Amino acid sequence: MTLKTEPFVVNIGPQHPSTHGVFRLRTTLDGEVIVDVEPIFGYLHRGIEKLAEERTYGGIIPLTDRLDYLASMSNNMGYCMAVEKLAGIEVPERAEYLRVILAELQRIASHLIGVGAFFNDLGAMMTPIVYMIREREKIVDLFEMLCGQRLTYNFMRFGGLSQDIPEEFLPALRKFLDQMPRFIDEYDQLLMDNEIVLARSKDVGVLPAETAINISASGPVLRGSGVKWDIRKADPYSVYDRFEFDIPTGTAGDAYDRYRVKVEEMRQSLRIIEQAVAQLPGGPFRSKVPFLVRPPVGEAYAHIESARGDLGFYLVSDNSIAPYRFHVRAPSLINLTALREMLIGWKVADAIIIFGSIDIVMGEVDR
Amino acid sequence: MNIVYHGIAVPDMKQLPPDWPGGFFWHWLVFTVIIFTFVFTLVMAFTWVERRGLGRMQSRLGPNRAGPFGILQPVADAIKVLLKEDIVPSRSDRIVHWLAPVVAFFPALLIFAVVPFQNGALLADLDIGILYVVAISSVSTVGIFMAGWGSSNKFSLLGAMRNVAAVVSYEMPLVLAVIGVVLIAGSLSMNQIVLAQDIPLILLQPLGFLIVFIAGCAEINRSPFDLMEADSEIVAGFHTEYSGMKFAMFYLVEYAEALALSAIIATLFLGGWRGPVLPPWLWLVIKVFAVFFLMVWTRTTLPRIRIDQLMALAWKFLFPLALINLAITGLQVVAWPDALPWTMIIVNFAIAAVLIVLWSRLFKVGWGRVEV
Amino acid sequence: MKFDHFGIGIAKGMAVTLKNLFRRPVTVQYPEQRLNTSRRIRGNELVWSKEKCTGCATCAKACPQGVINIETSANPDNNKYEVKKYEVDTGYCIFCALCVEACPFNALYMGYDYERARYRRGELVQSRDMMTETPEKHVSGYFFPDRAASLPLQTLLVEKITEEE
Amino acid sequence: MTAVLSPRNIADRLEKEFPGSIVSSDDNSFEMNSTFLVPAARFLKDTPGLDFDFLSYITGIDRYDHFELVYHLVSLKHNHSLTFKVRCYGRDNPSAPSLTPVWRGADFQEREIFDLLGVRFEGHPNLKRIVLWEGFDGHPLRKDFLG
Repeated sequence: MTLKTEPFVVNIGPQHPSTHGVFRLRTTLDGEVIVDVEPIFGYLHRGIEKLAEERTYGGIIPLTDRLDYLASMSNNMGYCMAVEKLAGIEVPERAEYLRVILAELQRIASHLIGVGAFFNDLGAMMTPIVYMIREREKIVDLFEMLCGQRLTYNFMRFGGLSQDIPEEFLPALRKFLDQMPRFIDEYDQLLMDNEIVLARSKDVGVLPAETAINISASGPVLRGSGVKWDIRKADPYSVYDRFEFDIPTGTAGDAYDRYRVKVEEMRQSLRIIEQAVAQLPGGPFRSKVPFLVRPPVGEAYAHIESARGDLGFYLVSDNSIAPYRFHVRAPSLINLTALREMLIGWKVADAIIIFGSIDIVMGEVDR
Repeated sequence: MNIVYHGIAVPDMKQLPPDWPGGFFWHWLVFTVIIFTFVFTLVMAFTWVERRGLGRMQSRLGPNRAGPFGILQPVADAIKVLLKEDIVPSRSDRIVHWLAPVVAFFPALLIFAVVPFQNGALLADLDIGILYVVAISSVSTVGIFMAGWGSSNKFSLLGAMRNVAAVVSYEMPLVLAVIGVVLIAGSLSMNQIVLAQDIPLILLQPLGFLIVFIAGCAEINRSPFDLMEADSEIVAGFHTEYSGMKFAMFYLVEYAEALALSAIIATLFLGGWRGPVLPPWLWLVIKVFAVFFLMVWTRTTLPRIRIDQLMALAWKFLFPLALINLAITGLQVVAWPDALPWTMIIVNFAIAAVLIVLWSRLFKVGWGRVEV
Repeated sequence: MKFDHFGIGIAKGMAVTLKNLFRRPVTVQYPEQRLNTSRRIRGNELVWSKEKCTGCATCAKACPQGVINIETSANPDNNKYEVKKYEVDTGYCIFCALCVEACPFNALYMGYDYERARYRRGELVQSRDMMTETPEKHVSGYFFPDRAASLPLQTLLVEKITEEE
Repeated sequence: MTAVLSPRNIADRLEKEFPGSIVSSDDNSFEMNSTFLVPAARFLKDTPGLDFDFLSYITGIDRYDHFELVYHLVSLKHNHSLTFKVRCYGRDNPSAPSLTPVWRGADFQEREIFDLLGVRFEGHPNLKRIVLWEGFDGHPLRKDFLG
């Protein structure tokens, strides 16, 4: 006898504990199994690309903070690089090193939240995320020391940084660098070999390498699928070509690999920061840039490896004080392209963790 | 007249005064009041212990505002939740929605009728005590399914269906593991099981303890088996649509069930009220808290498992192990009734370890996808 | 045959949580315990120096949100602008401090205070008098390293988890 | 470093392969005739030596008299990149062929351009508004859009 079943539609989101913001998955379920998914975005659409067209180049920096609000420093850096490319602004060496240090700290902070939220989705009763927020707090403290805020840093400027680092920054960073590896080991002890974590996330939500490339995935999602592609190595910007670091990759492209890639990236980021602090030169932290930048007519595209992937800024200038067009290549949005086929066939519980393993930030998806 | 087992003299319960402390109705009244007080106080203590313990394990403090060390937090929570507006979804099945918390609540309370607080001090010394526990504890599921159905919410329904599946599956290994204890103690009566434990039965039945703990956690939906209210997946599961007083009832059920499981495990495996120096009831409370701490600890550490993995754990791991455990226990009781307890302890621990390691071969990853 | 996954990972994880049970908690009991904020804190108010301001309105031009409302009138006696109205709606302000950086005369500072929650939106508008620099008003060291040096050092979680009361 | 391939060379090769496909080319990018977009994209993706397997981004610019679509391609295999542009004319119903069948990464980006600029992508499997709701009037990123 076969049971007659009837699929039913469940809206996961927009208000749901695990949608990392306001996101809606319109799922069709057959019992617990997902038959069809339609991702629905736009609940956090603020029209940043349009707003930017009516602001001065400098006034857009605070807007970029609000794209990927877990990695504001990276966003600042990407945007400033695009404007510097467009207007031909030189960046002093000290500023480049400091930018690298900040971007890598930001990557650690963002991955901590990404991994923590992933385990929250796994149902780990807040424990991993609380531990990880504890360590992120130390990074946020360092950022607060630099720029006075804890989330929307607005710290980088065209041709450098807004201010030089205070003298108490480097000792505090030193302490953090000494402590952090121990804590990463502790997370691994807590989570890496846990049988439930393995059973839940290994071979779940597999994204094959060919599909990952075809959907233009980037960041940990692409590297988790085993593609060794990192903008820091492939297209080195700033002073990344002077540091030694590895690109961690996964093998299977499952949720577990994406988690492992993030943890290994934290270790590599610590390595980069160690080297950057050792090589940190003196000199000016900012070059002379006029109050209102007027880049020549033209266009420029600069991209960086942010915590979520290949974050690009495309600017078109018409020689006025505001950009003619400001486009963000948002890795979070593009990484979601294969969500549907990754989810179909899995159960509701898996859908949540697959979605969590992609690690998106709605501020960037919807802009 | 004493029953002798494993060299332990067990007094025959029939000689104890049957109606302490007086006539039947006095006995009934006193113990009803005691049970209500015990359950409500310990449920409050449990919520406090759970939140503080969880907090401290997560580098936080936990609630610490109401009263010293936040001890009055459960009271404050109770007042808040009782004063809240009761919201009933417009398309719900009102009667079912209203009845569900009541149906879920009373079985949890009824279990305590057979939990002995000290020798002979229990509401009803049933000869079939443990059978009664097993029978009555599953009735809560009906209430939970009523809640899931009656709220007319898809998340609630999913949660309720998960719960029914879990309870039906886990009843099997739970009962089989409990029978091992019954075999050793030679009685189904809770009081007699306690009296039979000159050494706590956890030492003689390590595998049985593990199975009862896991299966019990799954039945009462404690983490890592809290699928029915998996907050990251189905929001709050069956009580998504409940608020105010009715939600408080479910909250109470959750902790009363945890208390009941802790009390049963303490009685069956940890020697119940028995212990030196301290008064017996205090020993019971201490043991109950010890078991509950274990639950809080696993809840802090472990992520949630998936519904099909939950089923697989019950049928592929716990059920065969419980059967084997039962067979071995039966063999031991029949073949070597007078063997030295310490040799039996070592043998039983070794058997448990070997079985668990053998069954770990069944662990595999990446299954569960369905072609659609 | 390799035997793993028999619960060793779970046991390792349990050890970590137990270890954390005996660690000091990291949370701070905010109203009673306070941490020192950054010396460069961009607190949610602006402080304005009446003497230094020339009324050039560079701050208003730099503001990406357009919340700085400045009205000046020319004073023919000393050939200077007189600031008639200086108003910041901190309800719309995003505290990016671009105005502080833009001010060519160092007449604008970020405040050190971060507890300015109000019950009504209207009360968030900072008028000229509320913003004027006074000795009692703490000024953040944002963009002014010499001012920052006089402020207390920031409490860092890296250095100490929590402070004893 | 990701090598930027000379747009002129690529444009010449494309012109040879698909006569009439190139409108103009300069040092930064070349402009393609939109009718040849899909075959040219397949050519760029599948030709050995080019192997543009990664569509980095697509964006649209409102130039008043036409919409300019910018495509940025990267080859992960050879680590080189290429930018090209396509114009689509008309303000009422501008359209361009969809590249989603070639690179699925174009899916959400084309939907976004359709949503915000109103360029219709022919052949897109699911061309719906992505960030704004169905029935929203107008396309906000157009220069003449008044909120």
